[in-house]
Amino acid sequence: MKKFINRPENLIEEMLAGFVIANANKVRRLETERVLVRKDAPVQGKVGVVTGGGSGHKPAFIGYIGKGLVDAVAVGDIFAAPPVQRAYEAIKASHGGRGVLLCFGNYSGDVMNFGMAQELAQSEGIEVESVIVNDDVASSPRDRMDNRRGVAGEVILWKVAGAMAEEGADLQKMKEVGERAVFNTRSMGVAHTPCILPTSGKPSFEIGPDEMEIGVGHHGEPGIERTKMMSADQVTELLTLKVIEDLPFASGDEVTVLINGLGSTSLLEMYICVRKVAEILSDHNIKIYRTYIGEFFTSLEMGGFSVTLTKMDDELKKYIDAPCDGVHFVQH
Amino acid sequence: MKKFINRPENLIEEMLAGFVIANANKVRRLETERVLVRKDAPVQGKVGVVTGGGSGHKPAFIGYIGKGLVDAVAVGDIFAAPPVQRAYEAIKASHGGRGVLLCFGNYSGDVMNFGMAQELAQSEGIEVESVIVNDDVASSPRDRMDNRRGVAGEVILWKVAGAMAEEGADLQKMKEVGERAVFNTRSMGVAHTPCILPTSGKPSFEIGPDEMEIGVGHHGEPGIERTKMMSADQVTELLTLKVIEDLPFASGDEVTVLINGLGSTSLLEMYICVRKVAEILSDHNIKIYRTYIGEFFTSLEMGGFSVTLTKMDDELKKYIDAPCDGVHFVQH
Amino acid sequence: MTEVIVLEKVKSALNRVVENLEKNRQYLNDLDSPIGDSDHGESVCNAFHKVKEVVSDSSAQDIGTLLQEIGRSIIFSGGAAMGPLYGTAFMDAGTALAGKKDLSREDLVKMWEAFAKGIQRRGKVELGDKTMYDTIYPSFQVLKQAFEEGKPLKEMLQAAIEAAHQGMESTKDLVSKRGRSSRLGERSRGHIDPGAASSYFIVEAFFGSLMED
Amino acid sequence: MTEVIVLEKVKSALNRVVENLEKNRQYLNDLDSPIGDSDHGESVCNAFHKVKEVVSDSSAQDIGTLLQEIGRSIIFSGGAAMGPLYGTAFMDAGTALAGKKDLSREDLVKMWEAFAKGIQRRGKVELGDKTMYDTIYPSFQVLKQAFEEGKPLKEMLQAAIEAAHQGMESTKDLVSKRGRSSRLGERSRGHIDPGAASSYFIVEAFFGSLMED
Ligand SMILES: Nc1ncnc2c1ncn2[C@@H]1O[C@H](COP(=O)(O)OP(=O)(O)O)[C@@H](O)[C@H]1O
Ligand SMILES: Nc1ncnc2c1ncn2[C@@H]1O[C@H](COP(=O)(O)OP(=O)(O)O)[C@@H](O)[C@H]1O
Ligand SMILES: [Mg+2]
Ligand SMILES: [Mg+2]
Ligand SMILES: [Mg+2]
Ligand SMILES: [Mg+2]
Repeated sequence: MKKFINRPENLIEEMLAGFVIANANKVRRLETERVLVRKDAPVQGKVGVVTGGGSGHKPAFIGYIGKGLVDAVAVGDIFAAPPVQRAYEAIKASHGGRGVLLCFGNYSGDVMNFGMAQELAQSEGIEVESVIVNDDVASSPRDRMDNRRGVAGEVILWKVAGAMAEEGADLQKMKEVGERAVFNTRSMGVAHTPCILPTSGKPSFEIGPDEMEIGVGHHGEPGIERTKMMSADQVTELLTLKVIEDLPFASGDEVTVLINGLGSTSLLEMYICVRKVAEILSDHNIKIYRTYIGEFFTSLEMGGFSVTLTKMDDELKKYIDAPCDGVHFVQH
Repeated sequence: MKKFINRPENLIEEMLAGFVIANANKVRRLETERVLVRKDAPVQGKVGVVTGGGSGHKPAFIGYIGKGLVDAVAVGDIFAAPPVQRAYEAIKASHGGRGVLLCFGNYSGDVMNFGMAQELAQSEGIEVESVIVNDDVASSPRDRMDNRRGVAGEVILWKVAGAMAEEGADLQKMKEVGERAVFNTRSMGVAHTPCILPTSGKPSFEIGPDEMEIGVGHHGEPGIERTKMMSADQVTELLTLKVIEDLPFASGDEVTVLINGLGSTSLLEMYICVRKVAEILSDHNIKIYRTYIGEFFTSLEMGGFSVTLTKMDDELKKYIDAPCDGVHFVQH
Repeated sequence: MTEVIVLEKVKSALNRVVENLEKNRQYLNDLDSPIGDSDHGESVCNAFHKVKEVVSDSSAQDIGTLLQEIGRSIIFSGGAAMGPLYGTAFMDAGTALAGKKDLSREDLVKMWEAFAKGIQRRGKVELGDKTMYDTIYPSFQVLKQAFEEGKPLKEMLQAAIEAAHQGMESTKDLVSKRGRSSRLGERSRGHIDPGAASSYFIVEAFFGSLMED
Repeated sequence: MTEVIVLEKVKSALNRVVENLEKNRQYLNDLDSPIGDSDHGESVCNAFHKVKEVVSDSSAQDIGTLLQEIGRSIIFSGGAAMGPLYGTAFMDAGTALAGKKDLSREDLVKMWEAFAKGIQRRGKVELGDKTMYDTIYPSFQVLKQAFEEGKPLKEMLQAAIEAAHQGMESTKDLVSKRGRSSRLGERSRGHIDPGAASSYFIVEAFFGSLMED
């Protein structure tokens, strides 16, 4: 296994130690639990925004801690949802008197752990709501949307919820707009190379030298179909059309485009692909409002990328455009 | 070759098309040449900052276009310095009446092409100076520093020069401080996995399944030594000590640390490594002023990273701290 | 063999569970690769590693309290999907045995019923969903049946282990309805569910240990 | 074979150069891999692809002007290290032949001297530095010597091609002093320099074509 690590069992702790040192101006770690928070958390008079999940998705989740984004992150082991206690401490640490919004992906581990933490915090009188992200159109048919995985669309929710909280919105309003942001967001990914699990040294999935997995999850979960490698334009068209027809996005819509690298796919390739996304959107008379492109939610060093579209409205535009100052996500 | 591209010969043009679409709020392309500029270039009354080089290093070079950073980039083919005409057009397009500073890496191709472009522009009455980056300590001994490669340290120069230009500094002052920033900056990298050249489908270098190359250049040039894979702490110590002893950085110094991923090394690994960098610096009584960590200057999807240290002084601190709004480098 | 199980016996059975999972760590990761995210072995082993500590540090005087402590440990610091599931199962099993210093054959059935129902309630899962429940629930049914037929403890346990094994094997042909693999539809068929496998290793070691004289 | 080279002959020789480089594109990339950045074949082929266009579009009436146009094309739109080097070489060769509508044996020597000196002046390079100059300069020396010895054109060209080949081969044992490979020290030994190789393919095709009747 070609990785720069020390002992696998110390992986997360060493990574967090480095993270806190490198970003001491923006984050701190709770003393009692593996929870990272905004340096000035809890910010009084603001709704707290909490997220978390398994590790291995950097810059997600902890790279989104910061002003206008996330207040606290419960950090799990590699690809393992954080346990209840940790999620609960994240809630407490971000509660500045106006409640807490949990924003996380739709995985049974996260749903159960965050769900139990939410109940616990509520039983102590903290107002807590959840918005669960399920943007991966490849992970279930449209009529079973509640079973879909959350993928890069989580970034859109953090951006919107973080901006709303910063502006002083209340919890119920944040839940409402957050859920709309999620509903308006659809994604689909592709991968041709697995990541290597640092704990076991094994690949997250097996794949042939000329194959790719369409609709892959960002833990390497199988998607819809195993195919031969295609050209950038072919793959992009396949993903983009599936995403468009899902909401469906329609003529006259304005969208935010997020092209997310899964780990080792170069920005050069992603720019080739975003060119095709733009072409297809233009053919559908869908207007691009804003484009994000880069590594926002990876699967260690997996090779592949995903396409996310969010249908914008005036409210969402305002929050997408708001400045933010996260560790790995900064916007003027 | 597992890459999302179309025809290799259209690679750069398609990538640039995507880049301009995705970042239309910040950049535009010159009509006549393969040069990308800040949308509002030339900014009158400000020194122009120009860079460029071969493609395949994204976010470098074009990702650094923006306020407080670079005004124009001459875009070369994969790993090939841009030709004279292109460099010359970049100079002209960024000249807002107060001259132009060329900031590029120390490679004979870049030196010759930018050098001839500089002469050409000067012959037309434009004031042009160059600062050439040679931060890679592995690429020549200390007494042949003028033969060293420029690597991730270029980012530091762009940040400093860009901030100075924005502030209204004059060309001579920018050259002086820029050269100091370069002199104060030392880097060294390591790689365990080559990138695949999209033109030929071949790896940039051959390497065994348990080997790594110490001191690698960011086009896959051999470094100092081929060794067996080491632990994160061992590699980091090796790189950091070589960098420290080169300037040398000394007790009481304050440094900016830049940990640069070369393409497919995960942020998780880099955070493990930065933890060790901090430990070593602390042992040497060297204080960390600021840390940058991420992919700043890649070699397509090469696996590896580099450590860069810049010795700070009050002036450099001011310019490192200044806000900037580049395409892929934003700071509040 | 006596027909009554004492606290110490439960403790050593729990330690055997931890060892058995540890032994199968990589196998569980591997099962979780084609239809999941390759972490199941890591997650159960990390959580049950702490179980070992609870067992050795616990001052619990009765089996119910001990199992509750274990459940709390897994819930609060286990993580992943398996954390809330196994945690709730142990917690509910402990609650069903409140105050018990030793277990009769009947207590054992009660315990395992609560364990199975804990998974069901936390996971909102049914038989045939291709989860750990497909291992646990049949093992409870068989345990109960053997008890009702008046079988001795050893035979009850042996039958439950066999049922758990069959239950685990049964997941291979199922299409998943719960958890991460539920998104794969037909593609989930042909693979044993990792949770069903870890559950089998739990049953195998726990009941196997209780069987020993 | 006539001892005078006309414009059309130069044009077809230049086209042959382009073809020869094209044929060796991947080989040149491969040579540039162990001691460079793997792009040399791409860079020379892209630049010389445009040379072909210049040759076919040029309205130049003399060889000097044609070579200057080619030099300008390579300098201004070639890029990489090879662009300024080959560009300057062609430019200087053209300048040395200003106004010439055909080339005598002596003109050929002048042309090649200017070509070699163009590389030297642009690259600040010396013999033995392990660069293209190690191919070009010996080929010039031998060409000149053959001229001074009164050898016929064909023999001059043949000798120059052989010298270029030897020059290219000589770079294998050298330690690089210029360009990207100069950072490798002893590790640069054992590999033919990619620029020395592309220069050989230029000489081979250019002089080889001029030799044909
Ligand atoms: N809702 C559920 N009910 C019962 N068991 C479930 C449920 N969701 C998941 N599981 C079980 O959990 C196992 C996966 O556990 P684990 O790998 O820890 O979680 P994750 O899928 O979050 O990585 C599955 O194999 C399945 O047996
Ligand atoms: N200063 C120099 N003088 C002469 N030749 C040089 C010089 N620098 C580089 N070269 C030649 O250029 C070749 C490399 O060309 P190329 O691959 O286009 O450039 P780069 O190294 O920028 O990728 C080398 O093999 C060498 O022959
Ligand atoms: Mg998991
Ligand atoms: Mg090059
Ligand atoms: Mg799992
Ligand atoms: Mg080269």
